Amino acid sequence: MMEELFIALWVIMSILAIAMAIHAVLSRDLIKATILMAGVSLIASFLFVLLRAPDVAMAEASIGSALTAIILVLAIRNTKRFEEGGGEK
Amino acid sequence: MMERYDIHRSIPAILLALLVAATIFYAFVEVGFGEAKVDEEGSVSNRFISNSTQETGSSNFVTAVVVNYRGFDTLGEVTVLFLASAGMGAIVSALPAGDKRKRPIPPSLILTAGTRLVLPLIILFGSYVFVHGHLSPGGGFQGGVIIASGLLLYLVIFPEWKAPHKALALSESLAGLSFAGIGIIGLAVGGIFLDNVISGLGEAGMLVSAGLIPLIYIAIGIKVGAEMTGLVARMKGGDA
Amino acid sequence: MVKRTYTLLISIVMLFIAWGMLSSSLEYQEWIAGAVIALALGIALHRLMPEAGGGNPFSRGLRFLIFLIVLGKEMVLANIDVAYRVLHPRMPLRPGIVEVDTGIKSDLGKLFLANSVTLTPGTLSLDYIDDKLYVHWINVKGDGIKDSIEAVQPLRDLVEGAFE
Amino acid sequence: MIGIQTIIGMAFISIGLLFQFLGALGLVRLPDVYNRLQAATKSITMGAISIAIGVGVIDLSLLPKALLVVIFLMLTNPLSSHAIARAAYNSGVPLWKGSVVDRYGPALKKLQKRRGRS
Repeated sequence: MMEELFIALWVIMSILAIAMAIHAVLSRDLIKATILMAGVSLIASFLFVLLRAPDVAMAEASIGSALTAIILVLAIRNTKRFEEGGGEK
Repeated sequence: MMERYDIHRSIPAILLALLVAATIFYAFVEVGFGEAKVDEEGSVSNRFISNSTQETGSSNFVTAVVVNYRGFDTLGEVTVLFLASAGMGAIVSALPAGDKRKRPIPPSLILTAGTRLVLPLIILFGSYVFVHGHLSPGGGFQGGVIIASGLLLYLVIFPEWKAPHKALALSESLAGLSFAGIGIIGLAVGGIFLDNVISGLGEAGMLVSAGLIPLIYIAIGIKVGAEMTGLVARMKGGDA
Repeated sequence: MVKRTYTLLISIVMLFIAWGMLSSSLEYQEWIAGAVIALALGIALHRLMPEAGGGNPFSRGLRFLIFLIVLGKEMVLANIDVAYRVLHPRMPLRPGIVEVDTGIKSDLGKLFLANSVTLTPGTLSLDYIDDKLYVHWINVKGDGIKDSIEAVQPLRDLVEGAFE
Repeated sequence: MIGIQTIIGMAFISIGLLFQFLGALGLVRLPDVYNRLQAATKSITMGAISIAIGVGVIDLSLLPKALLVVIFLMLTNPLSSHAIARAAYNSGVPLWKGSVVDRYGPALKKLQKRRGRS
């Protein structure tokens, strides 16, 4: 019973992470992409906890979803928010 | 309402991602994550798991591997981090100052007071993580990054704050020096660089145990915290 | 000067208690390490902490405890309120942003008042401008100008007692 | 045999999950950003606190850490929702059309005028 729950949680989280990653790649709004990427990091750290690697999970949570996101946002603030090219927007 | 995707432009990115995913899957399908492989006689991980507590005194054997068995690698990692931070500082400080057109809205009193109240707690948690590196999950890198994220919060809330770059550089250098110094003490006393010369001190599971490992992790924590803070402060610009 | 020393002591004690809760052990080594770190961080960062008011620390602590208990009760009520509003088919809403002259002076008091306003039923603190708190209120009473003090009423006096 | 401790802890966790669900429902149903934030903040803070206490009750050695998590959540969750609401107002997200009164807009305009002059 516990095993199935574990696997179901695992699969749901993985699908969520993949969906967020695809959205981040496709999105034109770079701030949105950054936030989605931070979310992917958060899910990844959760999966690391499930895999019993708490050390890696702590590093992933703080680096992936705090530091990297802020560095990217600072970089975007100094450049442009929307990707160029294409017709619309 | 919905953002319209431009699929054609993203096809190379998607193909690349699929290729990488396929490669990773192909490479790791044999590994079998989550399976216990400790029953194999003579495997390296088996040896680490069964002997590391007696040999190093550290209850967390990830820490034993990172700081003791592979301590020299860790010195290399710290050096790489230092080089990355220094290189980025050099590039960013050579750039012209950004335009100040987009002035952010000043934070409200609730945010500033809350940050001032929460920041010491975050720094305390970071220090807890790196002081307890040999007992519980985490360690110098994680603790340092937690401290850096707390200071980052401060930097976001108080944009006019000038990061004390001199003090950061000083603490970073001192921490790096003490890491190398501990290594040299090991070389002088035990004949091996980073030899854990006082590993017998204290019993495993207590705070004072595992010899030099906590000291090394404290040094790494301070170093990583200072480096990351300096990196983000330079990235933000201002006095870079 | 006296106030600064007081803040320093309070912050050291607070950090030390936080360390004790984090380590949750009774080993004397933990406590010594915690004391050293709390002392160092307190001395380094006490200039940063919002100043606490003066007065008798014990009665203040007692009032803070009462504040916490009432806050817990209000939080449960707030959740029942949210459940009612969300599950009701027509969603009884009468939202608006009102202006409240709270009369609280210290930074710490303002912070705790704003936080507890957010957690009590039907209100969300938006901003402080010129010592007036702006509150988004989900069920405005009257025209929202005369009765606006009611939005912060259950906890304002307790906050004043504990932090002013 | 499940002990009384586990049952109490599980009850706390279930209540927390219920509150979280209601918060998510409110996030979908309510009309504008501010109302949604109201529901989301209260329910999610309470739900997370309840879950933390439940975990602490099931394993008593985790209780002090769980209480620290509770304190931290109560300090930071209202702060973040306040920041989101304020940022939303300042970047021009309108109130719901059924709103009764808005005293913040005029005050903000006055403040900006004063800032612009000084």
